[in-house]
Amino acid sequence: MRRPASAAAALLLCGCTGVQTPLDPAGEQAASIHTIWTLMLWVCGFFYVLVIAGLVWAIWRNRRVAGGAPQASTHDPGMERGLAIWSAMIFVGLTVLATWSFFVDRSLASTHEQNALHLRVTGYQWWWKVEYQEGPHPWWFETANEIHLPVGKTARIELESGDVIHSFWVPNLSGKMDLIPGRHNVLDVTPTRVGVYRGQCAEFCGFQHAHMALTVIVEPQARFDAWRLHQLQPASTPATPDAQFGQQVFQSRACGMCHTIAGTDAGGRMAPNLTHIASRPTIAAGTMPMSKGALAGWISDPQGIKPGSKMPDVPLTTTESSAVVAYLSSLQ
Amino acid sequence: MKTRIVGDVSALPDHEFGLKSIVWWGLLGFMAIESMGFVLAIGAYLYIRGINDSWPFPPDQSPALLPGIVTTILLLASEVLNRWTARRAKAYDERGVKLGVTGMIAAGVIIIIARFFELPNLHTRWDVNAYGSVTWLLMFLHTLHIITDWADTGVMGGWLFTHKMEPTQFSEVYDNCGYWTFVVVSWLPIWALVYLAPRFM
Amino acid sequence: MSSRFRPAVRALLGLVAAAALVGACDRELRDFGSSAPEAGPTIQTTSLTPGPGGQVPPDPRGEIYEKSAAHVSEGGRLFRWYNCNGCHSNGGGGMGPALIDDEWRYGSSIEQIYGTIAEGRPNGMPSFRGKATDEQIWELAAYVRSLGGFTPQASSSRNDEIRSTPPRNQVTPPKPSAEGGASVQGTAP
Amino acid sequence: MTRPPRKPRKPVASGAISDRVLEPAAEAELELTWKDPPGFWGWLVTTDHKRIARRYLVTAFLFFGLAGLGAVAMRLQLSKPENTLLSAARYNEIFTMHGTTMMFLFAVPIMEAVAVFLVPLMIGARALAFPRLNAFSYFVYLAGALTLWIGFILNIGPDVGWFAYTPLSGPEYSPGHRSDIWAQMITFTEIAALAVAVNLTTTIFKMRSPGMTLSRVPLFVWAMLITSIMTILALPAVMLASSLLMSDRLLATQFYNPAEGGDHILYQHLFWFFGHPEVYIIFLPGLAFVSSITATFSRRPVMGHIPMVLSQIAIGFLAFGLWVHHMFATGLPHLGDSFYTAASMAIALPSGVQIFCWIATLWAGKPVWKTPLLWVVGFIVTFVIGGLTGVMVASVPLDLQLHDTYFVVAHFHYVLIGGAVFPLFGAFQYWFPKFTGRLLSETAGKWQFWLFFIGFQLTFFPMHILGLLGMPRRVYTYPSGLGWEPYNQIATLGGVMLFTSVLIFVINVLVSLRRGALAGDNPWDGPTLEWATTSPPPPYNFMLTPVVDSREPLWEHREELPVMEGLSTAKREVLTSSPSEAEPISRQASPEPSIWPFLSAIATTIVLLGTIFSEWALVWGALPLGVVLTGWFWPKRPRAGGEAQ
Repeated sequence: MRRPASAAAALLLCGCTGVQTPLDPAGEQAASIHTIWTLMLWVCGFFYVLVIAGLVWAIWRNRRVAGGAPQASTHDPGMERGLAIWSAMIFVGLTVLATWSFFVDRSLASTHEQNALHLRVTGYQWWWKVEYQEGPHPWWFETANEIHLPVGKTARIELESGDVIHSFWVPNLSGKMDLIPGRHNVLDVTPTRVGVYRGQCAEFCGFQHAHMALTVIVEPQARFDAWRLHQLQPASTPATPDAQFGQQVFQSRACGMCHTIAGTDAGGRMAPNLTHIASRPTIAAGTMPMSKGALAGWISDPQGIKPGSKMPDVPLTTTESSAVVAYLSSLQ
Repeated sequence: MKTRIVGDVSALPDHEFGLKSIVWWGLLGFMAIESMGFVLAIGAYLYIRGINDSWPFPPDQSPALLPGIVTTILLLASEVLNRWTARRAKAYDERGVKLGVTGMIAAGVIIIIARFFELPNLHTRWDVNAYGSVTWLLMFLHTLHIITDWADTGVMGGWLFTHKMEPTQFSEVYDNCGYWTFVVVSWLPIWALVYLAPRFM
Repeated sequence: MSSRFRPAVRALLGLVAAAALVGACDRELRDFGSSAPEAGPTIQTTSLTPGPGGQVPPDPRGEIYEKSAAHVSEGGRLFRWYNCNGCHSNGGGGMGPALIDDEWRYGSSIEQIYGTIAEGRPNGMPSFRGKATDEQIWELAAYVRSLGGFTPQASSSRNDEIRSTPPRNQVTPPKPSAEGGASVQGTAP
Repeated sequence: MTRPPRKPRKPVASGAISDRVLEPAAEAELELTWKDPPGFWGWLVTTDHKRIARRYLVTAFLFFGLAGLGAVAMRLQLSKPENTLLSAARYNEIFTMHGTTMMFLFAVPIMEAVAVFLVPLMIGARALAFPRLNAFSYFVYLAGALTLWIGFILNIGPDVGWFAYTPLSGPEYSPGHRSDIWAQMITFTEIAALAVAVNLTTTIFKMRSPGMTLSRVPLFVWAMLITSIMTILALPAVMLASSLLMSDRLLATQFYNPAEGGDHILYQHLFWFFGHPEVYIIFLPGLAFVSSITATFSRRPVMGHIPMVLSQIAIGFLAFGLWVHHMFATGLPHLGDSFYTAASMAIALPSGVQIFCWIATLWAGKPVWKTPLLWVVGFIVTFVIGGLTGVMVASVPLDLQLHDTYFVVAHFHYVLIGGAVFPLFGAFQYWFPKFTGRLLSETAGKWQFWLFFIGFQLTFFPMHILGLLGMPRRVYTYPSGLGWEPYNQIATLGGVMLFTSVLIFVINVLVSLRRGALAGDNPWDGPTLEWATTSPPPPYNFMLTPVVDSREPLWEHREELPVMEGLSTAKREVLTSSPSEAEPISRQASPEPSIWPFLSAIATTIVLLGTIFSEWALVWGALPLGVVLTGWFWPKRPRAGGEAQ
């Protein structure tokens, strides 16, 4: 029998760990949802086994009788009793599941954390703008495609969209929530375990829906604070001549029209903020891991790597291109 | 398969009215579809009303009441004639049916003209904002029904006067009257929404 | 019974073949990156005085961009991103001239509009050469052409934003007197 | 239950008991009356529900094949990470075409096609209530299908998903006419589906054989009746949603523009108010096939006729109360969501009751393991998994994790393929002799079944795991290193098996059409009236109107069937009866073959295609439409003055 084998494989997976799976919860919300999953798996599995057992029994029982003249419809009290018991079982099963689901749902809705960390995540085709809105305005800062969260503290994430509908989903931490133009959604996330998790857009949003990921880094409070202080700094001034030339190119060519690098003339608001790009784990919304080579590839051929992306092919000479790479990779 | 004859249906009539006629059931089906369309459009209206704070917007431009009231009265008046025609049809009264259908065609023309006085008095356009869009949606749907049923009656009037009347035709006239009643009845909630909701909701 | 289907199959194949003959629809093509030949004839863009200026040679890229709904639509996005609205206000005009009327001080051909965007014009129109990529400028020019009613809109109606001007499909720009030419009326503010 | 049929309202002569049928002359006259003109002209003008249903079946199956090819292409693309077989744009078009075609061009039409063929036969009628409307439906459906696929071939096909959410499908983010083609295809297919639904509803209510009271209506016909009523109530919603989308795109209306007071969620409400009942519209007919097959091959009526009917009605009601479970992640108020959780889970109850009844029938009967019954077992094994995962995704919190992942893809393929396509292949095997007069090969059928069954599980079971490992839907590629590769590879392998299985079916059909064993009237000894006539049935279905006094008329009367005479043989006439007791009421004329339905479909096509490009098409297109509709309804009776036709 293949079926139990597959079921066993599925069960085995529950023990697996991963950076993008609801089966390995690292947040309060994901953990309480995981309890429903476990309950569901057992209850539904039980019913499935019952159905298959009944089917096998029915087939086995009649293995030697086949065909013949049709029987008349019979009134079978045993069958009626069976149907009544079966319906009652389904009813009880559903009631248990619906009640459990209701209470988990309530618990997800009622995180009234007083000193939650405030974030605003805005979805764009095809990247995530992340704004930390803690304390007075000068203490706000912006990054892209990465979220750092202190472990054990609830983060209240406001979700908005800059163009079409996206969906914010970091399965290890919590369920998904849509980002809808003209609407304002809020998702509470309470990470409980230090680690790096991956999230991905979960609502079809156009060509590059597949390449719209983000990284969530859950870290101890102290490290988070240090990261935040660093993010508040403007970009470091380029030290090498190569990087300095890169900065010039960046500002004089098309780059600065869309990208911001705090502390420089580049102030475009339509594309990811690159102030500390070199400190991020990935580029192009999780398309590639951060490295000099990846940056060079991305700058020279964005439409080859992520066709349809809003990043244009900017005609740069090899020197210009490598200077820009040197500059960007100095932006720790 | 062998058969055994147990009865004969040749004595049955070859047409029936209302519930007993197939065409009436078909019309009922299409009316159900159209009612569903109206219900959903009304739902859309209330939904858009619900998510907006003010109604209408811009707030001082409610539709003028008078043209709407005129059309409503005309529609209700036409319904009297319509019911009379239906009764004449059921009585196989050829003269009465011809008179009634002619009257209904004329009534349709008057109502369509009245409707075109309504539209500019809505004081909004479909492309101004969602209020305008959904108001025009309701008006468009209903006007479409008036026009199609009027055209239908027109064609019927055409063959009433050119072709010989047979009993089945009375049944068809009767069914068409039922459809006009639907057009009239469906107007009332739409009228209330388009004209009263901006004032009182 | 299969013979009864034969006419249906034949009719179907016929229809498909007929449709295929209509040919590919340029308008819906979406090529990312380099859809147009990189190097076309260089655009001469030195006319700094109002008026059609010297005849700008037609550029094959212009047509490609103009005909593609995807490029026109991208042009519209860039129009907002680069804050062209700030002066041209959705094409209705403000600090900068209106783009939905039939006044074209520097010519209305796509090559001329390209030149205007790339080089800038006196009295406020900045130069975007270098600031925007070549492709982006072409897309912007294609969008501006569609605003002016020379070519179809990317989609016929509205944007998902507050309606500040009449919807584009409600504005019927007077047909320009001559393609590529311009009726010079009024003076620059 | 051997109550004699009630006497018709008008007294009729109770015929002498005899085994005489019609006089040969009368039979020839009947044949002549209901005959279509020959050749291609006959193909265009026919109003025979069986011919139209057959072409519906072939067309819908063709699109099943095309959408299946799309699925194979997608599976190949996903067989390895960062694959470049398909571009992002092409992949998006293909998954849009796959979903749209499967839902609108295959699933709904093919179920309706089976119903259009069988319902009049099962209730002992000569024709559908509105034969011309039926012809019109087919042509409009065909035009819609061609619009979509020709668009795709010309590279102007839609690429916004089968659900076409705004704003992605709206004027700002979908330049060109791709979304318009999608929206107008909806209008085409929904007009067709609605017309068929009205046709079937009227036929079932008004044209049942004398004595076929509601309590004697076969389960198959019940399911089709409920499906048709659901269609009437659900489909206007999607037509409204897509028409408002078109008008946003074409007329600059602001329905889906939050900046001007509109809302994107309105689109989702309208779409899913249709979209969820749609699922039941697709698989209730599947359940109908299962009931028919189970009864015949278990050699006994389905256990619990009344619980079965009540369950189907309950499903029909509940289906309209749970559309919001597609929108849990949009951030609607939580309390309301919980209601939809309860409603969604509640649907497991009537479904469970039906599963119980089928298994009980197998248990109490003497099952004959012909291929159709294998499909039923495959259906139970597969569909129940889909139902149970349905309970899982009905839970708001769990759905927040599973929504829009491959888990959901697995879920609804288990429901739709398990609940509709398995029974459908069973139905093909079962009714093929009635459709064509010949039997399908059993051997090829069993090969097809096992390949399909194993291929299906291989394709879709791993998708549950993929979803749980965090793989979202509608991605054209995925990075390596997330543990998704092996499951995707298994799924691709299974997809190829599925395709092979369908290929075997096609070959089986083509070969059996020529060389299959001749079937005779009732090859399986089935209980319902469609088996009482020849295979394939004559254009007039039954020489004499059957009279029904039980749910299984052919099992009740194994020697000779009671019938009534008196319908005209000289002109096309059908018998109408009362809606619940099926007492004969009148003999109504049934229309002759006509070209007007075809011309009306052409005129409708002109209007609908015209509106993709200009709103004024609605105005100028009304003219040809008005002309053909007038032609359609213009009477053929004698002129007022003369007697001549």
